[in-house]
Amino acid sequence: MPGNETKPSSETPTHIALPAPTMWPMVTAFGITLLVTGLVTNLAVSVVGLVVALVGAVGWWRDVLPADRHEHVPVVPPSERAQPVQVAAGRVEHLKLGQAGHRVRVPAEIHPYSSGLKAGIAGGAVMAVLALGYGLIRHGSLWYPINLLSAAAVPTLATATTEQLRAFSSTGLAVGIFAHGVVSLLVGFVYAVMVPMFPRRGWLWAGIVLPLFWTGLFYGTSKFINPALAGRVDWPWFVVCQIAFGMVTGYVVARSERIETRQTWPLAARIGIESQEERE
Amino acid sequence: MGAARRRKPKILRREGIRAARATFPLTQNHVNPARISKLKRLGLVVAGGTGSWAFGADSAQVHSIANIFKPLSAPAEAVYEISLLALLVCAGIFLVVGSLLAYAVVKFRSRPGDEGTEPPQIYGSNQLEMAWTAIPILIVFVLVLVTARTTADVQNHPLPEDSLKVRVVGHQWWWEIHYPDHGVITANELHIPVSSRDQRRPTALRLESADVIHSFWVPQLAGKTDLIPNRANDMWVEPYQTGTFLGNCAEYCGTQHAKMLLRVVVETPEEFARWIASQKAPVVQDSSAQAGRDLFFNTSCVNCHRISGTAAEGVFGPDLTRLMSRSTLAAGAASNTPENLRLWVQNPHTIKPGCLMPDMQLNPAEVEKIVAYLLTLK
Amino acid sequence: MAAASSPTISAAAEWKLPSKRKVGLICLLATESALFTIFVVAYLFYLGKSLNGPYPKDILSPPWLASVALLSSSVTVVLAERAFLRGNLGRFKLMLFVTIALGVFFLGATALEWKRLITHDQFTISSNLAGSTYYSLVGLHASHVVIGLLLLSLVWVLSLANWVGPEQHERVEMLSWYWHFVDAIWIVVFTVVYILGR
Amino acid sequence: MPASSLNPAVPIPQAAAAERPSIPSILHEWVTTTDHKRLGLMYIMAGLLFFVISGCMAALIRVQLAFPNNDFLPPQMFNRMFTMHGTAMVFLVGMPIIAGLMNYLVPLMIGARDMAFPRLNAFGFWIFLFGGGLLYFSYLAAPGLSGAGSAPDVGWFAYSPLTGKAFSRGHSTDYWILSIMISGIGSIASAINVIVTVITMRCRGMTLMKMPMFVWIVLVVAYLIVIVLPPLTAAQIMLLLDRFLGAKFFDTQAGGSAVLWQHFFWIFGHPEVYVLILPGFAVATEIIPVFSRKPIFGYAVMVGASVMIGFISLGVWAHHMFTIGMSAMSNTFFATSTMLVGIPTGIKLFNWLGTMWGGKIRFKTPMLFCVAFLFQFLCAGLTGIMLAVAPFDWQLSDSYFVVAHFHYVLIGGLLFTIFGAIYYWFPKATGKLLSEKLGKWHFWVFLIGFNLTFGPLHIAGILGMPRRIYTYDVGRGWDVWNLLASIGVIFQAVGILFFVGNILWSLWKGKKAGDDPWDAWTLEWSTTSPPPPYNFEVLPEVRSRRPLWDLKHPTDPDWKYE
Ligand code: HEA
Ligand code: HEA
Ligand code: HEC
Ligand code: CUA
Ligand SMILES: [Cu+2]
Repeated sequence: MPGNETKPSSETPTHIALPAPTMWPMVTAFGITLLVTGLVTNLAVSVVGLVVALVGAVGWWRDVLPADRHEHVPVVPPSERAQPVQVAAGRVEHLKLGQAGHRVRVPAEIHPYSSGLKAGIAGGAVMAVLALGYGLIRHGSLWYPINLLSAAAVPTLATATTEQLRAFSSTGLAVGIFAHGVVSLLVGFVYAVMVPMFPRRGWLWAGIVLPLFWTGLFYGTSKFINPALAGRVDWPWFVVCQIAFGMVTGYVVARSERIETRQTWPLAARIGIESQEERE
Repeated sequence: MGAARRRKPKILRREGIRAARATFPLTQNHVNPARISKLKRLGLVVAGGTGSWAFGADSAQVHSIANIFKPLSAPAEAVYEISLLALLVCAGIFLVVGSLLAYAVVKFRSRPGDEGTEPPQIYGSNQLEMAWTAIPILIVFVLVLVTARTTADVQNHPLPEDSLKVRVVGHQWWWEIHYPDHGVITANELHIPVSSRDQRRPTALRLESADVIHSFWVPQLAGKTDLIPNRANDMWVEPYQTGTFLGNCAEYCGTQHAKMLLRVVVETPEEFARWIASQKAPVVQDSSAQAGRDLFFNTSCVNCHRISGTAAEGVFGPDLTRLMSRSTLAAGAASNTPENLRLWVQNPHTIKPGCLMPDMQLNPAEVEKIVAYLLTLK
Repeated sequence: MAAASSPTISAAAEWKLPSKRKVGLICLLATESALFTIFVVAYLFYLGKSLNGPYPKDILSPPWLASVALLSSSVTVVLAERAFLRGNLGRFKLMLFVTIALGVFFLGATALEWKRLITHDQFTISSNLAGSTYYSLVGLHASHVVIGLLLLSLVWVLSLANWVGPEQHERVEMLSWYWHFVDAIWIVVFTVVYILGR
Repeated sequence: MPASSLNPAVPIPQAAAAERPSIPSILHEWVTTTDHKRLGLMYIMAGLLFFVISGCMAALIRVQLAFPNNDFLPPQMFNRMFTMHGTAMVFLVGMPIIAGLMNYLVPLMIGARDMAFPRLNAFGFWIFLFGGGLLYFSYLAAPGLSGAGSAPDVGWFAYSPLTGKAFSRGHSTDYWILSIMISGIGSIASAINVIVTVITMRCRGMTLMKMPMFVWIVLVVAYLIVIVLPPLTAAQIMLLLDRFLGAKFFDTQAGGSAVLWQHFFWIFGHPEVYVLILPGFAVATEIIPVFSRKPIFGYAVMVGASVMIGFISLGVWAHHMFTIGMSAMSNTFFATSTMLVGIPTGIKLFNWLGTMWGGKIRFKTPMLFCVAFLFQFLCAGLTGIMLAVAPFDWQLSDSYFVVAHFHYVLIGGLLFTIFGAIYYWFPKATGKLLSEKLGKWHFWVFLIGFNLTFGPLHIAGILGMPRRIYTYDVGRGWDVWNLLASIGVIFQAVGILFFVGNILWSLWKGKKAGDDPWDAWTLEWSTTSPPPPYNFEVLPEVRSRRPLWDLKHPTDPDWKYE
């Protein structure tokens, strides 16, 4: 398509109507300023201000009543007009499927977001079961791990004794379910979007590397995030739970059917991709 | 005495953390020994790392560097922990995002020969955008949990019934301090007892204001809380080291906001009891200063100042009953020496320009007399 | 000129955008609503917090008649606008006049109420928190009534001189929107001041 | 009137070369103009003027604080200094420069001839200017014409009851109220104008999702102004009633609440800071793609994030009030909502990163400022998150850490992008390029100065230094940091001198810009530099977000992919 097509000059008007210059808005503004200045100086100033503002307002009205006043500005001669936009001489590079970096920048296929949520639920459930099992076996209490998790947000639990942690706490349960649920869902979601970005061995990333990574992060900060947990945590168990979570979540995500992203659809509504020529 | 908590000597950083994790006393996190050299770690201590680094302080020691990362009191410590977390998280984000930015800037700069070609036009990637929405949400979620805990922990902290109660009233530009249970009124210098491992001795502060908004801030003891007219606020401190802690009014309150300083003297329980007793003891009339005394009571000083047991009942200015027991004058504007006192009575505005005590226009002889009298207010 | 673009979309395609005046007025009303919200919040916040009398419950009584007058003026302004649209200028002038009269009646009632409160009940803006919030909120509303009345009268006078033609329809419509807004605000103010506030 | 002198956007003597109209006639033309381009330039010039004035005040503040126990400024004068500095920087520098950019660019970018209400636009400018004048007039006349005169000294957020008659006698506080109130009217007027212009005057084909990002963000800004300025005005009216008619709104003796003012002020004040930063984002979102040679990454998400910021920021105001003793619940609520703002903001930051990623970045001066902006804003946002953690804020609030935080956003964020914007659009407005060499000097010297000033102040805050103190004692560990900060100001001032010098020099001898010096893609680059009064002879028509890209690359047009 010829990009630099110019409208025929006959279409260009010789004059263009623009709002006429006027001083009344300025006069009105000045009047209002004087009006309020009078409050802090002398009432006479206010009186003058009122008069000026009224004069300005009337003038302004007369500018717009019955219809806005216009001024016809002549159009500059063609020589002084903008140059037509030129077609660029250079070339535009394209990303090809399979090219380095392509996958991250323009994924061809992704897992549906819903699979992430499902995976989060599944992984979260497995992790919860493991953690509860740990609580039962080691402490003879289902509530212990829940309370320990909630101690991140509940001050009474954070300073509770181990005995108290074993007992049922309704706040503990509510906060625990909420926190565990939110985090599991979010992580599941992140998995769904990120796993396809890893070149290969998704399971390794999802099941081992990432869980170990965040366990490391938590290890470094647990004292501040959740001192109660930090003081009692059984790290091997903790790691096992995380890996179980990662494996399950990763698996559920990977199992889901991939969908083609809109990025690869040439005329799709939102996102374009350069590899279309190649596909065509 | 044994009550003044002696800090363990410095432990190396990593050991410190490990030791902390092993022995972290959950029920009394105010005696957490893991606090060693956090500061060094953060590389913040460049200006004067002296002051409170001396362990085994005594009440005379002045903790003049009010570093919030060196808390010496329970609420400040709770705040410190979450602060450190926030700092670490933010530093982490900064490192990651900052390096990505730096990488992009270096890697993708245009090079000679690039003219004329345009890079591949990428319009976005839902996936990446989702990832960098979800991950920050996760981080924020964690911060929110911890914030909820610490906020509730500090604000709704149950204090023992018998903890010391103090009422602090902010004035333009000084602090009025009441010990309602002891009937003591003083100003600008708050005396409180120190807590120890086996005995909590927190102090509950009730904060009010007589005029505009002020804020009570002694960084090493607790975060700040405002003193608001027509509204009472509560806060508490529980220091575990003795010494004098410096603080400031932290809400702009007019001309001399800068010189509305605050000193908190943390003492052993014995010292504190002695101090309270001395404040309560009846005022001794020192006859040597009779002339000054008469002058004081015949000048309008009495309209603004109170001296307990006398006709001076003014409440507009600080209580002067035990003026000489304080180490500074006019909320830390000057140290409390006879010369400064003389200067002050002569014309307060040379020391604290704009303060609300008027220049009384006294002649030097009168000043001399009044100061002689004031010097007897021990 | 060149920017005249890439391939034309289709010369026939409709390209219609909303009217400037309407969007502008909606923005203005949004701003005004925000302004009123704050005064209403202050009113509610200070309900029952006055340290001394006179208290609203002893001295305020709902101005039913004035409220009915103001609300019915919303109807008359619609009638006026319809008449204008149909070109029935006589009726337009009449209904406009009725609207103005109703507005003036409302203002008069407010003025009398204020007079009674000030002279009889010693209830002024500085007597207590109730006074401050009451006069500021009702006064803010009244000032909007005044502005509305000024504009309505302007149109009325111009129409008497037959200077208002059909091309002004949108302006007239905007004015009636504004007047409706003033009425709607009154419903809020009335509820807050005379119903919740007592 | 000869055509050549009608040509707008000529704040330059040279432009009038042809006929040399007399000075009064030029003046008359500028004063009576309703042209959005001239008004935009006048806004920006007025803003820069106020910037230099209040920047010099900041320099005086820093001189006073360079050493402990310094007595360069007496306390009251110092207090007036920071009040006027803060107030002017926010209301008379930030706001008008933003209004100027919006005015100048919006019609050009959406292919329109003017703003929707040109006269209202002029009114907005003049009332802002007079309002600003009124604020400074207080130096001469505050206690009433007969008195000695002095400016307000209540801080830029003017907490009651310090502003009540009992504690602030004379009229200085009234000057603060009145001048801010009337310039606020101007801001509302120009915001309404922007909204109406964007909604009703887009050129053919420009649907909302095809507008340049700048226009989108500016739309959010205008909406925020319309919603949040009235609360300030309302609170100021109440304060005026208190001060003049003895009303009791903020009179704590009569049962009034000191906290209510804080709520009202920050309901305005917090969104206000986003009003200030969002145009910075808008500028960055135009400049970064052009100099990376790629379209903006994730347009739709960027739009969504801007709108989210506009919404969330309405619900976070009480993070300025963590120390007033709210309940733990409220504190947690506001901490949470505040941190949530970080998320859409993060999205923006990452999308800029995504835009640069894989591009071919050209480091011209506008881009340099934007890159520095990215780093500094990252820093500033993260210190914001620290402040949002309520307990941390109990320590940091009202300390120099806060001062450092907000200068990092306001200077590192807003001012840097404003500089970027000026370097980027100056050629459009004047037809002359700014000198790259002087521009780089300006950039580097200012960058060093800025970080030298405000980096150390974080540490002063951590060491317990409260803000708004006119002096401090030795031995508190603050001396070094303050001295460094004060030294930094020298660099900043030199940087600004380079900037001013650059403008003057380039107006006089700058290279000709041509229509499209940056090889950019939005409509303003398709007309002449400076544009004619009517912007476009024929109103353009677009099919994509980058109409000029489509023209330049007919084989790879955007509209195929969007
Ligand atoms: C342009 C102005 C601007 C901007 C944009 C901001 C942005 C932010 N501000 Fe700031 N602020 C001010 C100007 C501004 N501020 C001013 C002027 C004051 C002082 C007023 C006064 O008292 O005088 C102030 C004060 C202030 C306070 C009160 C301090 C006090 O006085 O006690 C707080 C507290 O929460 C705060 C928080 C924030 C936060 C959370 C953001 C956020 O919007 C920042 C968001 C950005 C990021 C977080 C970085 C990028 C994001 C990522 C890289 C994603 C990953 C991040 C996470 C997961 C967290 N600000
Ligand atoms: C857009 C907003 C903005 C900007 C750009 C700035 C810019 C600067 N600010 Fe400001 N500042 C605020 C907004 C801003 N500030 C606000 C809102 C407050 C809070 C007020 C309050 O507490 O109420 C504040 C408060 C504030 C304080 C705290 C005062 C206190 O609490 O006691 C300080 C102290 O260092 C400071 C310093 C500076 C400095 C050094 C600059 C520099 O960047 C300025 C650089 C500019 C120049 C130096 C001028 C140009 C130079 C020349 C023309 C050359 C000639 C000049 C010389 C030779 C000196 N500012
Ligand atoms: C109008 C009231 C007023 C009068 C009269 C007055 N003072 Fe004061 N005085 C004050 C105030 C207010 C302060 C606190 C100033 C500050 O710290 O900002 C003060 C502080 C002081 C202090 C320092 C107290 C401290 O705790 O540090 C002394 C000593 C003092 N006054 C002595 C006097 C003497 C002696 C007289 C009479 C000659 C006098 N005052 C008269 C109001 C007054
Ligand atoms: Cu008291 Cu500041
Ligand atoms: Cu804020």
